[in-house]
Amino acid sequence: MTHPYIPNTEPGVRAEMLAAVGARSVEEFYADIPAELRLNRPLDLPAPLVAEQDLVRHMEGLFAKNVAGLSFLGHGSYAHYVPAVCDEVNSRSEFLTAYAGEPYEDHGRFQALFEYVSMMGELLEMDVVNVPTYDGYQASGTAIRMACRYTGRPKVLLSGAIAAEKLSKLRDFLSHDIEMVFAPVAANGEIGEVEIDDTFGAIYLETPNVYGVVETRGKELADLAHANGALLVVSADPISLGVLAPPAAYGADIACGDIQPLGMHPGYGGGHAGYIATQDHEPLVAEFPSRLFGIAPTKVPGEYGFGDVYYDRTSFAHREEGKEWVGTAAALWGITAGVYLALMGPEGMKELGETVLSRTRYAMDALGRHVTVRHRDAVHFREFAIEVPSSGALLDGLRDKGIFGGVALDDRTVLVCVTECHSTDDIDRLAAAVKEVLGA
Amino acid sequence: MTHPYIPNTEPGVRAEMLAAVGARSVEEFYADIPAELRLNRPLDLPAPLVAEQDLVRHMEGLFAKNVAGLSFLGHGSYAHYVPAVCDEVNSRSEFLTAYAGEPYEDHGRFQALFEYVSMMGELLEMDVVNVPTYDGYQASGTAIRMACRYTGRPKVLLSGAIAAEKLSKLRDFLSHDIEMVFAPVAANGEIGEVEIDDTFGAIYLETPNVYGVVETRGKELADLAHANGALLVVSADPISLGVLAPPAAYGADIACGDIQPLGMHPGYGGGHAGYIATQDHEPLVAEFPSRLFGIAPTKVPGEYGFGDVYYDRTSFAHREEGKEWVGTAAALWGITAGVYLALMGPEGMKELGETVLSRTRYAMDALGRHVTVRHRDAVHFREFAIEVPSSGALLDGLRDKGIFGGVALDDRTVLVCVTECHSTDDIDRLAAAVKEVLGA
Amino acid sequence: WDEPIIFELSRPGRRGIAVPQAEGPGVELPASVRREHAPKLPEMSQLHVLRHYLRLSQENLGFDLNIDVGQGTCTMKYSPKVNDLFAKATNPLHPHQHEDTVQGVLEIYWRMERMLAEISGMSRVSLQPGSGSAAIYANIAMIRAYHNANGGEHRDQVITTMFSHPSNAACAKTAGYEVITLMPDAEGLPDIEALKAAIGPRTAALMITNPEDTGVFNSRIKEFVDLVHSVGGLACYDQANANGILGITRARDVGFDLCHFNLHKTFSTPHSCGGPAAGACGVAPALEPFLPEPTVDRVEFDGNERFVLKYPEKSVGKIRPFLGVTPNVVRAYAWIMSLGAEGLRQVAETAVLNNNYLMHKILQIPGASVPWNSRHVEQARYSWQQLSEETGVHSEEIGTRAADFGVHYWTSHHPYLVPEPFTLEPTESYAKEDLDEYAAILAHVADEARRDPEFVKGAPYNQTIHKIDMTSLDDPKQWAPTWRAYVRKHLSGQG
Amino acid sequence: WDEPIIFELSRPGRRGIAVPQAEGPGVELPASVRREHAPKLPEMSQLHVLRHYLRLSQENLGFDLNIDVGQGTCTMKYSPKVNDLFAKATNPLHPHQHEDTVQGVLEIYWRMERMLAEISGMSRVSLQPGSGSAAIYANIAMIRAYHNANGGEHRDQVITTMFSHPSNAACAKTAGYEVITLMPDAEGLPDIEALKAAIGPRTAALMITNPEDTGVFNSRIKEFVDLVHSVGGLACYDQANANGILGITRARDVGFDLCHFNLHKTFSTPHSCGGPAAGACGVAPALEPFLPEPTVDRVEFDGNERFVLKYPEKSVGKIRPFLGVTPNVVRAYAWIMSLGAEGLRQVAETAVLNNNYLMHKILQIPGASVPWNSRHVEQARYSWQQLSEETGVHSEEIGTRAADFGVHYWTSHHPYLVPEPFTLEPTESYAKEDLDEYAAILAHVADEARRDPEFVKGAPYNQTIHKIDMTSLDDPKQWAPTWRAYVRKHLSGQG
Repeated sequence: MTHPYIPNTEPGVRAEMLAAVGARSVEEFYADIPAELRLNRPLDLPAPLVAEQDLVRHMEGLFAKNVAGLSFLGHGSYAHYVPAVCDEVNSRSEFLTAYAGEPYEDHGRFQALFEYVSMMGELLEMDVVNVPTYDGYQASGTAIRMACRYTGRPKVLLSGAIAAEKLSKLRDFLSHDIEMVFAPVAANGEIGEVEIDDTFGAIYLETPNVYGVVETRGKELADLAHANGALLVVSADPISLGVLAPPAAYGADIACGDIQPLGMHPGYGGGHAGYIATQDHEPLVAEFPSRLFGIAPTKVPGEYGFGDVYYDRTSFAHREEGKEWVGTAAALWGITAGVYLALMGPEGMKELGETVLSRTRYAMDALGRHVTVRHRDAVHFREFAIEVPSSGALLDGLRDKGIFGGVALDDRTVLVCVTECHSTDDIDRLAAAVKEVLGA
Repeated sequence: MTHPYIPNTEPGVRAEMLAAVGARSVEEFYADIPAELRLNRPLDLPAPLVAEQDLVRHMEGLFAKNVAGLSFLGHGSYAHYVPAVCDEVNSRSEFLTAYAGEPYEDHGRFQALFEYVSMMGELLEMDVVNVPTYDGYQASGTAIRMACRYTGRPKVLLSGAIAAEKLSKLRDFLSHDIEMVFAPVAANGEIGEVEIDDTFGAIYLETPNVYGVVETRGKELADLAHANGALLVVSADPISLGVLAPPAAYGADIACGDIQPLGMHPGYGGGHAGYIATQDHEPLVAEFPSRLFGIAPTKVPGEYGFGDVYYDRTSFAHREEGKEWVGTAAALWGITAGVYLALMGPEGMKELGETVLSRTRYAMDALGRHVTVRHRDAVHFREFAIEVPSSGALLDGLRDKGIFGGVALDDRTVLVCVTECHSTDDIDRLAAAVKEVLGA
Repeated sequence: WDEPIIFELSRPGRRGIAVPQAEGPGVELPASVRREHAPKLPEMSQLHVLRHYLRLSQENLGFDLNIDVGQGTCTMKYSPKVNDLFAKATNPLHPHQHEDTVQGVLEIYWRMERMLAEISGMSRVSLQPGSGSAAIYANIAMIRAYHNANGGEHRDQVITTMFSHPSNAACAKTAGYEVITLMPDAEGLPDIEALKAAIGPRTAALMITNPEDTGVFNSRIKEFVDLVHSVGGLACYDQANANGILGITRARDVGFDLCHFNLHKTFSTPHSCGGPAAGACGVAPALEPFLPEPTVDRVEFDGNERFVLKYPEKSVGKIRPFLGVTPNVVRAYAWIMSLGAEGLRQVAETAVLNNNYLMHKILQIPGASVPWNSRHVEQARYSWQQLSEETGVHSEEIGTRAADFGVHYWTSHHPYLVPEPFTLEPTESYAKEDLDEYAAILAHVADEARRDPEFVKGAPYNQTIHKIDMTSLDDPKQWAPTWRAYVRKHLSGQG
Repeated sequence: WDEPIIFELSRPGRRGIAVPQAEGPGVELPASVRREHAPKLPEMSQLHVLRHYLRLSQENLGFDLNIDVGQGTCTMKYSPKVNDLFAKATNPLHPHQHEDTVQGVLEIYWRMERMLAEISGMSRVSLQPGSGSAAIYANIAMIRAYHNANGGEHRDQVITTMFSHPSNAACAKTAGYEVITLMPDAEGLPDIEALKAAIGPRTAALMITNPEDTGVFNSRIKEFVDLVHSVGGLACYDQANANGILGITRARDVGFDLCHFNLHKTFSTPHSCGGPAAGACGVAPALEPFLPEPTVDRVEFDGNERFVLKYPEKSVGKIRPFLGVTPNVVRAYAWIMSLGAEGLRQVAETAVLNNNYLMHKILQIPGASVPWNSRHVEQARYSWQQLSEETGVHSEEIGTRAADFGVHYWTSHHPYLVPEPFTLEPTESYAKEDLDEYAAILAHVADEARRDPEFVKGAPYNQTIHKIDMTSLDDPKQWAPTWRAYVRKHLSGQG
């Protein structure tokens, strides 16, 4: 049978094509591959499931081994509500299966991405936003590199309140040529004492930070950085920016972060995309490795076209002479985040922020009756840490009740995440279960 | 807040529009509705779930009250495998939300439906196929009416092997002016002795019939009908026609049935659409109430356009002077069935038929070890009946094991349905469970 | 795209999908039932099937893509995407599943019935019919059953009006009734004098729409109902045009005995290129025994609620398989739940505001008019009579030319009592900007018609295809309702 | 469609979706973190957001819609729709879920690793990288870690080739390496003499693609690998162009120490307008300790298998969050499972047949040529040099004009070593008819270029927009990378 995915395996057409080319067999086209490099046996792979239905059954069998629960998991991946229209748009064949057409036949992709960066620009109050990079980890790494390149100083002071996994990435990505210095975490959960001098290229801050604490000293740190000729790089969660001040408002030079909360499902870690933003300052713009899309006139007055801004920066144009590298990153999630922001509008983002703030506080109060909530007086957005006798025992006990209670930061600390998807009933259920597990 | 579905509730735009029209309030537009007809209170409806996420949660709560199982249910709705491409195409906004545009801006809909009827024509070996009517029930009722109108004889002989629910529809739809006479069911499960005279307008046969039995005497009945100046109307399941002869091959004048098996999910009864087909015989074509789409030239040579064939037949054109009525029926399922047939092709339909025949026989053998299988020597396609001490007790017992074992035709008869979606393992599981329940 | 007919894309040996192997024993079919010739279906790879249909989809103008106010009487409104997810959740449910395993979907049916009962004022509602027309037929079946059960077998006439949907007349005829159609009076409303003349002992029912497809609310509707009641007939309300009066006035409060809604119009389920749709029949208590079977009832059971299927004793029987078009019932339920009482009233008021605003703009176009100059609720039937007389361009041609600008309209059902008609229904889904754009396009085309009538008559210009020669479609020798017929009649000589 | 920028569709007060209410206590934010000015996001109803993006989608030419052989080096192939359903099934899974609750997805990772190990001959495979370029970076990170662990800290040079993807050079540079690029020799293959000159004690690794983006298989590849090994360097295989050699030859069998695949190329996951994609890094045993963390391992446990996360001790750390782009790993797994060993070989052979057939057709077009006249495997880089010299029309302009016929190509990465280049890669997904049509379109445009070069230079003619003036995009005073920048620089004077 001709495989449904490979039309030209049908013997008739195969013979016709070989004849047209004047070849006797496909083997002729492989003549450049020396015999000693050939695999002279079939690959040892499982028997194929050619019938779509058999494949579906196999995959459903695998998926049946996953288990769902009432989840309070966050720590880098967030189950915010995804509007149906977001999935509708990113499932469209036209977007899902396109790649790198020119600005004519792919006008829609260019416009949708231009609109995404433009909406992010409004949210961030910054004029330059990249076509998404892979994820927030990469965005932070690149933003720090940009700051170091811009200042010519390979040294950065980082907040100590960063997720361990992200730190693992940053160390790999930066440490071979950038010195990383860490600030302590203060008792209130915010960044602690910070000292820099004129060898530092950047201060790097996250807000909300790994403990869900909203950093309040952004302005002070911006001033400190600028006083020393360094830049302030802030990783801010865009979902919080309907209520929280954007980094630009307190003087950050580069904003970065992950847009997964803006309309992407967790997807076991598949929903990430990174943003990087600056003001429209040419020397800083020159340090972006990602593509930037800009609006441009066409030969018909009033018509909008789009194209690459300052393409010369990129490795596509100049290989190792470009800034870092650019490849296939996460454009579809950029388009999706644009849909999300357009649906929400300013009011939606504000209300969402208020709801998350409120439910987070509700959860801190509810759990605070049974366990110690850390940094209780700080402003928390979405996450907070609780102290327990044993993280593993608590989480195992909750899982037995169908609750994924949080992420263990260490043996005695659990990070709990609350979004607009958690009703107060859900939170009460968690609190009751925590009480029960700890009381037993 | 402005409701996301109603943009012009925003007060500013509302005022602007009222001003443009010169009205003081919307109330003015309702001046024709007398006060005594007014509902002077808000409707008493549940509090709305305006936030999409709240609605999703509410609906998920309701759906969680449904229960799934290994299902051998058929009897008018069939869980054949639905290729992913079928759902992809019928989920496209362009098709899902279109209605009744003209053949220019809706060229795609016209062509897709023309292709559907054309593929059905090949499957049925008939030249005229309708744009789908509601369902197989309606198709049968209308096909019988067409035959009676064509012959001028309001009397039909029907096979006795028809599903009770379908019969309920046919009685309502026909009996006020068409005499319905029933043929007995023979011991082998096929239609029994048939006698008609020249007062009959039609013989109506189903294959496979309600017992899953394939009728083998089609040619004989066609000859009998024609000898008496009547038509043979055959309701045939199109999914069987890769292996079974189409009604036209044995002389049927009108074929009809339900296309739900061709790519539509059961959807709790939501996947139905009816087909009616004849040869290209003008007086019979004149009796179709449904729309017929035909191919037509445009002013550019070689270009295909589409339009309504013989529109004058319809109630759209002539109200009660048209044939029965035509309304919004099930066009999207016609398009979907077209996708299905194009994916399957002749070989796919043949293999599918062979697989269903084979697995049905396997199931009859497997269950036949524990219960009596009725009409065991007849050719069965997809369904067969078993005799049990108590239908209800068996089905309840199976349901406790997570198996939906079949449909009770009466207190001692259960109809079991097997499609290509049931592996032999599934069938073995059913047989073992039947043995266990009956043995207990 | 210049997309060929699918058969032209076929090449023997290709496959779009593979099928599981037989696994069980081989079955030898007797010759009498064995298919002899393989059906000449297309043979294509999966990508090529998909690409073909995606291209066809792009050659289609769905509601989601355009300003679809020209599909008057059809209540084209936004069908929320989230509701499609709920519809899909019904996919695996089999209609013969035991009640215990489908309590969720039965609860939706029950709740939906209660909500529509409140909206209509009726006591019970059947959600079984597959469309508005099927609901009309179901209502007529109930009317017949009611009269038969109450000694009214002799009642053999159904009265309807010219601006009610043709299915009111056609379904009544199919059910065996003589149909009497009331023509509009000088005001454009059904002639009440004609009704007085028509009613009598043979009257089974009045089937009437209000507002009719003209969009004018008949303020004497209660008189119509009372007159029919006075001779023992039933009054049946076609509520296809209910979108402008939700929460404002109710069928039962006017005295109607039966009514129907189109869930795909007023309650937002998608039109799906012409179905699947869904209809709902509401009835007053006297008609309850005749409802289609089964109904979904709620019972208390050990203090718990449970939803069960019941078979009314005098039921007219089945109208369609199983309970109804469940995916659409689910969508419509979700839609009402997302709006509530206040939301539905906003729907009605905004639809009416949008219509009156659009009417104001359309009537500023020279050559356009609206007959009888009445007040309009949610839609309006207009006329290009003046423009047509001036230019010779017909309404249909203007609509086709409008398609070049990404919108269109339809002329409504024959016969054209309103000369050179077009019917616009701008539902609550549209923004003011949409209405402004739509009116501007029609104004532009009307202007073109004045400046260059032949140009407009030659339209379309930027559609997939050009003007179609429809003559062959009514000629039995030439018509080709399938590709095989086309090949036989038009291509075989060439081959 | 003439679709405005989304901000132009905004009207204050409108909303696309509603958000749940706070429910909990109100939270007063300190002034230092409170947002002062609401972001100027668009305000639109849900239908209008949807319509906008649907129209934009129709203004985009996805693989599913066109004959996408012009996107050479990118291996545009059919991404089966059924696999999208599997991808969606991962939506609700949270990456921090306990292992016990995600055994299904972990099993897919493990099985997928085993299959890619068999396909490449490597011992282990990491599926963490988010793309091919990220996989290249991950490989370089492992190379660095390997050398550091083995006393090779002084190795600071990476050698690559001109026709390898730019990311090989760029990632090596980012990782701190000096980059040496081998230029093609007279045959168009990387110059082995240049390699001999380049290698030495400073050599960390060779990063090489084969076949390179020209589609020519380097038959001396083993010599390259051996040479690098001879100086203690590692050999790293960029297998972005693996589609034509699946099951024919394997990375490890040639001696490579590392390799990577692009799941969105060879293994069919959709390209998504430029990601999310997915990359896979395969390594020989010596590199295993350095794999990105965590790996997915299989353990036997009470006779049952169980899949667990392990953290290699010398791991380079994280390359991207969590385990990888799971939806795409799942899609690629399903794709391989639908084909098996025989199917993968058919993929390779058919891709190569398609390419050679298309090359045969393209080379019949006067003015088109393929440099070095070598044998080609799965793709070919062509040149319009002759046509361009005759007509003055550049390759890019021919590609843009081809877009008017619903197809296009790209010219590949700078710099254009092959003059007036275009790169065609007709994967196994295409039918002969597609290739015939594609070649016919290019032949037509080439003919147009001869007859009327200015016409071709003026293209496009039937796209959404007309020829763009790109000059402003490189001018800091004029460029507008966001709407707010555009408004500030270009519109504020007008307002």
